[in-house]
Amino acid sequence: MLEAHAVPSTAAPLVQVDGLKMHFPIYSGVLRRHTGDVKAVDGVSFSIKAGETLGLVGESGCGKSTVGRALLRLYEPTAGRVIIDGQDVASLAPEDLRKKRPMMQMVFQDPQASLNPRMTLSRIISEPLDEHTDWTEAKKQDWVHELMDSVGLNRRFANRFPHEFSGGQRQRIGIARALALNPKFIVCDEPIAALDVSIQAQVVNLLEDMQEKLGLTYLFISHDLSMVRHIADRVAVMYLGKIAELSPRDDLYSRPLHPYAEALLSAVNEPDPVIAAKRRRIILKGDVPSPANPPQGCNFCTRCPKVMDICRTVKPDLIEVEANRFVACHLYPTNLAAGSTGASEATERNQQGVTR
Amino acid sequence: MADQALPVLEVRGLKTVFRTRGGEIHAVNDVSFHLERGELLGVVGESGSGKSVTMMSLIRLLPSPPADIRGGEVLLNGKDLLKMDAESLRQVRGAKVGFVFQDPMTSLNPVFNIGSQIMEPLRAHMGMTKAQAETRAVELLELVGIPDARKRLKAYPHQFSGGMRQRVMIAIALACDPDVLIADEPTTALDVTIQAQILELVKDLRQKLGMSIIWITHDLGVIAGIADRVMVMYGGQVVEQAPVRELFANPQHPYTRALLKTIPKISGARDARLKVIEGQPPIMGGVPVACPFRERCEYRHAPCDSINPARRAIDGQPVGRGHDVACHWTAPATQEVAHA
Amino acid sequence: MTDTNMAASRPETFRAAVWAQFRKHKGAVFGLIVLGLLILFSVLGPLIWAPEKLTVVEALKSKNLGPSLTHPMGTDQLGRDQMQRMMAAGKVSLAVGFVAMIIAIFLGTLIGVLAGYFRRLDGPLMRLTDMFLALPLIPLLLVMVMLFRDDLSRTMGPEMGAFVLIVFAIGVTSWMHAARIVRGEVLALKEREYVLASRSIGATPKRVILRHILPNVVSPVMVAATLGVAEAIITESVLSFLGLGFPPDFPTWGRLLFEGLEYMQLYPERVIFPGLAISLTVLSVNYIGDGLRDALDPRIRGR
Amino acid sequence: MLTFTLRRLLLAIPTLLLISLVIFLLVDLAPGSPASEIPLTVPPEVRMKILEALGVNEPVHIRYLLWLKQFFWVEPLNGFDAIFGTNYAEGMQRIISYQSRSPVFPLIGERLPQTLTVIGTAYLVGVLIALPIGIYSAYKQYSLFDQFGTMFAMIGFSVPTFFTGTLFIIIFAVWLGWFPTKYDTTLAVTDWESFLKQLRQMAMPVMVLGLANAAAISRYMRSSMLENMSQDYVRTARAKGLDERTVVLKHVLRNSLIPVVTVIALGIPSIFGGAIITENLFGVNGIGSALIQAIRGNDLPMVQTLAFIFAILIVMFNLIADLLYGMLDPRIRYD
Amino acid sequence: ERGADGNVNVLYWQAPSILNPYLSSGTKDVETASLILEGLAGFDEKGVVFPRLAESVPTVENGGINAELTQITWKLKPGLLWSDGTPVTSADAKFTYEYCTHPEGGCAQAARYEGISSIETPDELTVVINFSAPKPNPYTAFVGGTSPILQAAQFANCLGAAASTCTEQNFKPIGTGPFVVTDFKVNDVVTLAANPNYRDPAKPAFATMTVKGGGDAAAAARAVLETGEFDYAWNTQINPEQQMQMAAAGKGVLLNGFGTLVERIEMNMTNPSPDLPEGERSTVKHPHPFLSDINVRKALSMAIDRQILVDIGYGSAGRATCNLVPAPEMFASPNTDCIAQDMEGAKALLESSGWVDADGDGVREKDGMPLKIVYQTSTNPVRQDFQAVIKDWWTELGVEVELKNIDASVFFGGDAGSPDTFQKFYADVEMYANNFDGTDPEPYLAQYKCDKIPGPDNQWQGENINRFCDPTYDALVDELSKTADMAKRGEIAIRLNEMLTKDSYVVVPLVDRGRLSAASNTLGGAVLNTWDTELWNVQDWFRVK
Ligand SMILES: Nc1ncnc2c1ncn2[C@@H]1O[C@H](COP(=O)(O)OP(=O)(O)OP(=O)(O)O)[C@@H](O)[C@H]1O
Ligand SMILES: Nc1ncnc2c1ncn2[C@@H]1O[C@H](COP(=O)(O)OP(=O)(O)OP(=O)(O)O)[C@@H](O)[C@H]1O
Ligand SMILES: [Mg+2]
Ligand SMILES: [Mg+2]
Repeated sequence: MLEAHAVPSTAAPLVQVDGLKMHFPIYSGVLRRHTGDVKAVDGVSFSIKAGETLGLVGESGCGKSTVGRALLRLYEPTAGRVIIDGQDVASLAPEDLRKKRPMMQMVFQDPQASLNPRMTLSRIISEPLDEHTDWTEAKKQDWVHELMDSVGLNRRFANRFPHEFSGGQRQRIGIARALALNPKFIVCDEPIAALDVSIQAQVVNLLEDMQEKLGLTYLFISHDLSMVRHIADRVAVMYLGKIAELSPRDDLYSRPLHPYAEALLSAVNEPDPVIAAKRRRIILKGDVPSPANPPQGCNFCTRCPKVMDICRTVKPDLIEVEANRFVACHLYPTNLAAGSTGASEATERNQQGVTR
Repeated sequence: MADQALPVLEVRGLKTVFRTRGGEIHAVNDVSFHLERGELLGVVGESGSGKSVTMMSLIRLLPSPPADIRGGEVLLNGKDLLKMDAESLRQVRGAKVGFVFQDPMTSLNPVFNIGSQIMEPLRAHMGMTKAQAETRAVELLELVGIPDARKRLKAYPHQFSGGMRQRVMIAIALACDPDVLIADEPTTALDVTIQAQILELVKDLRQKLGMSIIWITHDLGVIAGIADRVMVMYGGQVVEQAPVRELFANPQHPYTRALLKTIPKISGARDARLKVIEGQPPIMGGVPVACPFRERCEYRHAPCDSINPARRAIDGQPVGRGHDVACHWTAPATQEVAHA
Repeated sequence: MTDTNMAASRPETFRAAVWAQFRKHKGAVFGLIVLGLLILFSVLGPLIWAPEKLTVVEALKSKNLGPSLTHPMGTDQLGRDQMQRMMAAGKVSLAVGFVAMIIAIFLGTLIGVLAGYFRRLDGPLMRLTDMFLALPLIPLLLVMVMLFRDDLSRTMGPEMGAFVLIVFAIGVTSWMHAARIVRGEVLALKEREYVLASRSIGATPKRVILRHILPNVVSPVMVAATLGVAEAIITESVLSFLGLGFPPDFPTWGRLLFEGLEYMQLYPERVIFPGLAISLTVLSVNYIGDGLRDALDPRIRGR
Repeated sequence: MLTFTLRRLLLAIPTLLLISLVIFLLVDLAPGSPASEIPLTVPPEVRMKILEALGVNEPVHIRYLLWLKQFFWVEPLNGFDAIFGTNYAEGMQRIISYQSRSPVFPLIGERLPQTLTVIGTAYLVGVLIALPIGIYSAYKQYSLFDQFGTMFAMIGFSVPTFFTGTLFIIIFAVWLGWFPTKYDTTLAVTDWESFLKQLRQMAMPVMVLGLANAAAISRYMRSSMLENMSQDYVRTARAKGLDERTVVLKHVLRNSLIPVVTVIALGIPSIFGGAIITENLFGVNGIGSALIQAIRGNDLPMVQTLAFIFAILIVMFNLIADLLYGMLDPRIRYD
Repeated sequence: ERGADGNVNVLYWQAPSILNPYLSSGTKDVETASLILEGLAGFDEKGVVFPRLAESVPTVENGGINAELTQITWKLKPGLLWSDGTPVTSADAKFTYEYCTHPEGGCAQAARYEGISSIETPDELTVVINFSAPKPNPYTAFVGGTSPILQAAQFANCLGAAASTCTEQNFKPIGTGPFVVTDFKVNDVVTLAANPNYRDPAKPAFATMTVKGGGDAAAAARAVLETGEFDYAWNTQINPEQQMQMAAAGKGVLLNGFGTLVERIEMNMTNPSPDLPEGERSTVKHPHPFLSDINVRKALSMAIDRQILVDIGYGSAGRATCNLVPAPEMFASPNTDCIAQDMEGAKALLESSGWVDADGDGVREKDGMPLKIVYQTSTNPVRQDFQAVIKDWWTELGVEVELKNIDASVFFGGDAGSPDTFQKFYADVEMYANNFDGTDPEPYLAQYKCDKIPGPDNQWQGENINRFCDPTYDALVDELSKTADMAKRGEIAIRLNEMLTKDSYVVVPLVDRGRLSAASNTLGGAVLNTWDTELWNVQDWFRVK
């Protein structure tokens, strides 16, 4: 049986990320000297409590997937700590890491690409079992069937190949695979981006059900802001390798603080012609700069509608400007944040009570 | 030019079938619609409902085999595109009908520079010299908001971001001032902020050029923002068609209604749980003899299993002109779908 | 999310499914039949077709005959029955072709996968590949023959020894092409999400390779294999020609073709039969490869 | 691009040194000695003397180092002298062929022209036949033409050149009398008539090799075309209203040629390497036949030098193929 | 008239690689060089010595050779010119001797100058050769294509180790022959033009000559007989069927002539077993387990039908023989008792000497030693056919045969490191052909002396391939070397020949192989000569109109 993890009510966070950096080196020159880096993730810190869902949003290429992958040490992080359930995953020895893997899993963006086209459903789902258990074939099959039941896949499909399923079903396979080892923490890397609207809801509902049933903790990466609003408790907005704003969901959606978050939210299409006609979008000019060569000051200064001189020279830090709301922007003077720690803790607890 | 009162494009009873090893797939079944001059017609429907196939059938872009257009008429300014010979059709493509495809990453030829790809239709249809075409290409790029256009002509697609490539695609489609622009999910692959740029651009262009546009998407949010009229497709058929506000305010078809409910809102109250449409899309293995949506329909009743419903008007106007729906079930008069 | 209109869980096994798809491929079936016939001809043929052993003098009386009922493929300059020689030759040529191909493909895949998957090995292994490409083939073969022929023929008998040596020599000198193709493919596959997914589960490189990489390089490998059979059969004939091949009384199709060349003008059947046999083998292997590639791909099989 | 090239060239040096060592040892280790050319009538003492005079008896490492020096220093210096009329290389021992007792490099130089014209033309012809076949086969996939194309390619793969060559000789030289069977390497093309003569004597070897080359390349072309034919940009091109010819011969072809061109480039060293059997059969006497003659006669310096030059060419053309890929495909950048 | 007949096209499919016969002894090189370089005398098609540069052939009778047989005096024709117009003198001959006997030169024809103690040149036209011991056959130095006279002026700087640096000289020697080189492409083509200073102003009839190389014997024959592209093709050794077919084309004829080349099977008198430690295989330490029994050797010979071999392999270019020395007539034994095959006799012989098939496996054995033979030869279609046929006969006889063929460059390569050379003889029997240079078999027969057995101590360089060793044979050879009387020499040679063949069967001759060359119908004057180079009379060739 799938087991629910006890969700500790007073919590040291399950996942604690500190100053995570992931730089992909660029080599050039005759001698392949290391001449630069793609700063895909450049100093990101956040934490996720057990049973919580943190939404991670941002434009394509801003480093969301990289964060997710570095968290699970699919990439070797350049710097920073990733403490998951008390152990620093970023520095674990290979064998320990392998042992750690069952508790942290991933659901991938493209359900088609993340399933080996030559493996049957049951082999795909039992792959983690092959790796981490020495169960008999029959026991594995039982477990696979149970997993299939719980993600809503008919048991009779066990011997089919991925291409024989619809997108939503494929994503269910992916989720079943992630659940196979009873993980506590799942990184969902745009699990719905490749799906049809009518299917997206199914998958999101499934993820929510599973979370409820098993007490899972999610990092939910997406660029669909309305879906993130639906599923996440807190949301981090990323821009070019850095977190621009990290706020509780409702606060963010009702009153985004960072100019980028604001623009992002304004760009969302509300499926209602009446509202759509009234709304004014903030249209950002230009393209995202290359992460290999980010602007000198604030990463967003090249496109920011509210840009100031200071933005072009000084990188703003991510600071708590309101209770529980962290923003990296010069618009919000640092002193506002001073001494607000106590208050934030209070609201945080309060909020947990509300959402769960 | 034809009579201003006539629609630019009139499609009647279009049928497209794919012959595959596993049998025939009836991807488009008896689809009829029209496009008024200067209008933007939104087409929505889930993946596989036949949106792309319908539009590509119009100018016979589907590879044949396997595709086979079994019947219907496609009147562009009164001339039937389905009966044209290859050469006249070629002269319509790109000149009278511009096409923008879904995936900007793969729709441009990676080995030719942007300039030559924009200039191609200009030279093929308008007989422009190289210099003329170049001038026009620069204009077009500026029109779609690409700064420093002259320099960018020499750039290759891979040097452009997705949003810029999609603008290039739009520039190509607009090159010969077509009467109709068909955009097949042009923003689906793009980021929200870039998507916003493109949508803004299209609104702009419509104002400037007064173009007739068909805009395919499965994002109802996009439709709500830009369309004049909406056509909902399901299982290779048009299931509902109405002016945009009417559709959102008063959806008639159970599929439309369900679709509107599945989408989480960015504002307003947050639902505890998303509505879903259970079940699978239909397998379009033959000429439909029953309602394609019946398996998933919450209002399913006897006739649904034996009769494929015809489109019927619900606001007294002729079918196709006002609000019509293809369903045996009649929605209660009260507005059920609430919006904030 | 139930699914009522889909058929019940498939009863057929993997093998049955592959076979069912394979059967749909007309070319492949044709190839299989032809190859089957060639194998039957070579393996069972001698059991059915055994013209009586003549003395040299008697045999020489019937030398250089054209095809007839008693000698369906004629006789050679020593009066030996061509059909019998073709059968014996077929056994050797087919075995050489397939075994050498398997060795080459094995080496090529191994090196390609290692180079593609492990970054650190890439440079050295690719240089090794370059080196093998650049080595002069004939001296290499001469050296191999010199070093190993005697030991092999002592331990395995002259014929088996020669067989092992030749097959090995051909295999070792023709894996480079496959290695390059496989490496390229692996480099692309490595970035696929399902490989990442497997790594996120904690799978060891060995498992990832066996489970996810190898099955997906099947199709390019199949193409290389097809060409490999043809190449091996022909290389063998060149080796025999250089005196590095089998003992001279050990016919192979390549050798028969080469020997027949002298008589081409007088007795064209002397080259037509072996030539035809080689071409048919290559053609049928090619089609079988096509069919197998389709059949092994579940996406195509499902259609 | 430049740094990429430089980097690869730098990397090539150790590779080539290693290859040179392996080739040298391999050739040296191979059984057989230059004495096999000496008839049995020559008594053993004389044989030993001859071999001694050839320097065969020096220890192998000494010969290797000497050969390296000769290859990389003496011979280039000689080339320099030949061009600028200087005499820096005077008195230095060059790489001497055992068979002809003369420096190896001029011998190779003497053979290059016919190899390049005949094998080069054959390669060109092969490519020129293969491309249209490949293109049309792919355009009409599964058509009769395509099936025949496959058959043609398979037969091209499976029939050795010693067979096609002899067949052609019998048909075109013996029966029809159109072409000479022996290539005249002394023929100088000066006027129309000698040009025709050159064409006639090239016809058969070019056909034999051209067919063999065409078989392989047409397969590559076909599969590359097929792959690109279903790409989205092809649909875009059609939607623009371009005619079918432009769509296929411009858009699809240009993309499909990228991998094929690199395959073709990788095959170019084989032009310099010659074609052993064909050259021998038609008396073209280019590099290929030089190699086989040298192997037969155990002319070690010749074999070693030829094999090494060939290795250099392979490494070079590997690089060229990579660069070409980058030049043809704007998506690839080397920096 | 010189140069009247235009160009003549000659095909040497094994192409010449150098035109100095002192640096290469390959037939192709020696023969092409003979177009340019000449000796004092040559051999005609009957093996008779005739003068070239010399005025006449010196003999004991005419006083040219002294009675002790230690000195021969040659007189040059007066007024001879090199092709560059300078006079030919006796100094050139002396220089040539010095050139070839230089210790560092590695001269390929050193054997031709063996036994010479000094050469004197009393005047410009006289060459006196002194031998250190009586020389019954003094026609070695400067006689025949293998030892022509070089121009001292041209080769002055090419002595010893410098020989290899003289590329220009080696490729374009100045000579007295009918032609001069205009261009030489190594291993490919030699173009020549008539020598303007040739001693006979009317010769050669051809103004130019092309000697082309490349391909194989069949292609060469085809180019002369079927397509008519060439006038003459050297060594067109093709199978009898092809001979007939090509000759039928009617464009030319095959010329053949018999010399001393004999295809033979050599029996290994020592044990080649791979079970012996390296260094002891095929050495005199271990006698052969069954081939040392003469009855076995004899039976093996009796089981062979030599005429059939001729028919399948050589046709008109071969004849069955029982002799190692088949010619010249004077030295040839009349023995023909091996010609008729006698299978039954062979079987009976084995039966009677105890070799019986006791266990019924078809292989005879004695004392547990089965008759299992490894039979090796070089790779060549005719030899492979021979192997197949002989294997059949021997199998019928009750002998198991394993065939092995080895690339010629390895087999004849003499590489001490290779196990596959014919000298190492790591097989029970082997087949190849050999002959001797010129007309005198003495050195040839001397090869079978005990001290010429190859082995690890002489780097396997001996010539006594079958390790035959018989003191009476050695003594007889020594006697031959001292005998000057021609009739007596013939007798001894025949005796020696028989000791090796019909008395002991250590050498089993099979076929006396002729030379086979092809000449076009339009080429006149070509006469095949097996004692000297084939191009010996090229100055007399002409175009048939
Ligand atoms: N292996 C890699 N080597 C070099 N650069 C990389 C690598 N992986 C990612 N990057 C770069 O890092 C940046 C962030 O990539 P990432 O995939 O994390 O973005 P993302 O936010 O997930 O985008 P998307 O929404 O498209 O998935 C991009 O610029 C990308 O090009
Ligand atoms: N080449 C083809 N061969 C066979 N069937 C096809 C082919 N192309 C499309 N179809 C079928 O036609 C139907 C309609 O496809 P179409 O591409 O029009 O859907 P769509 O509404 O555009 O979906 P999406 O939103 O995913 O683009 C689908 O069921 C599809 O399977
Ligand atoms: Mg991502
Ligand atoms: Mg579509």
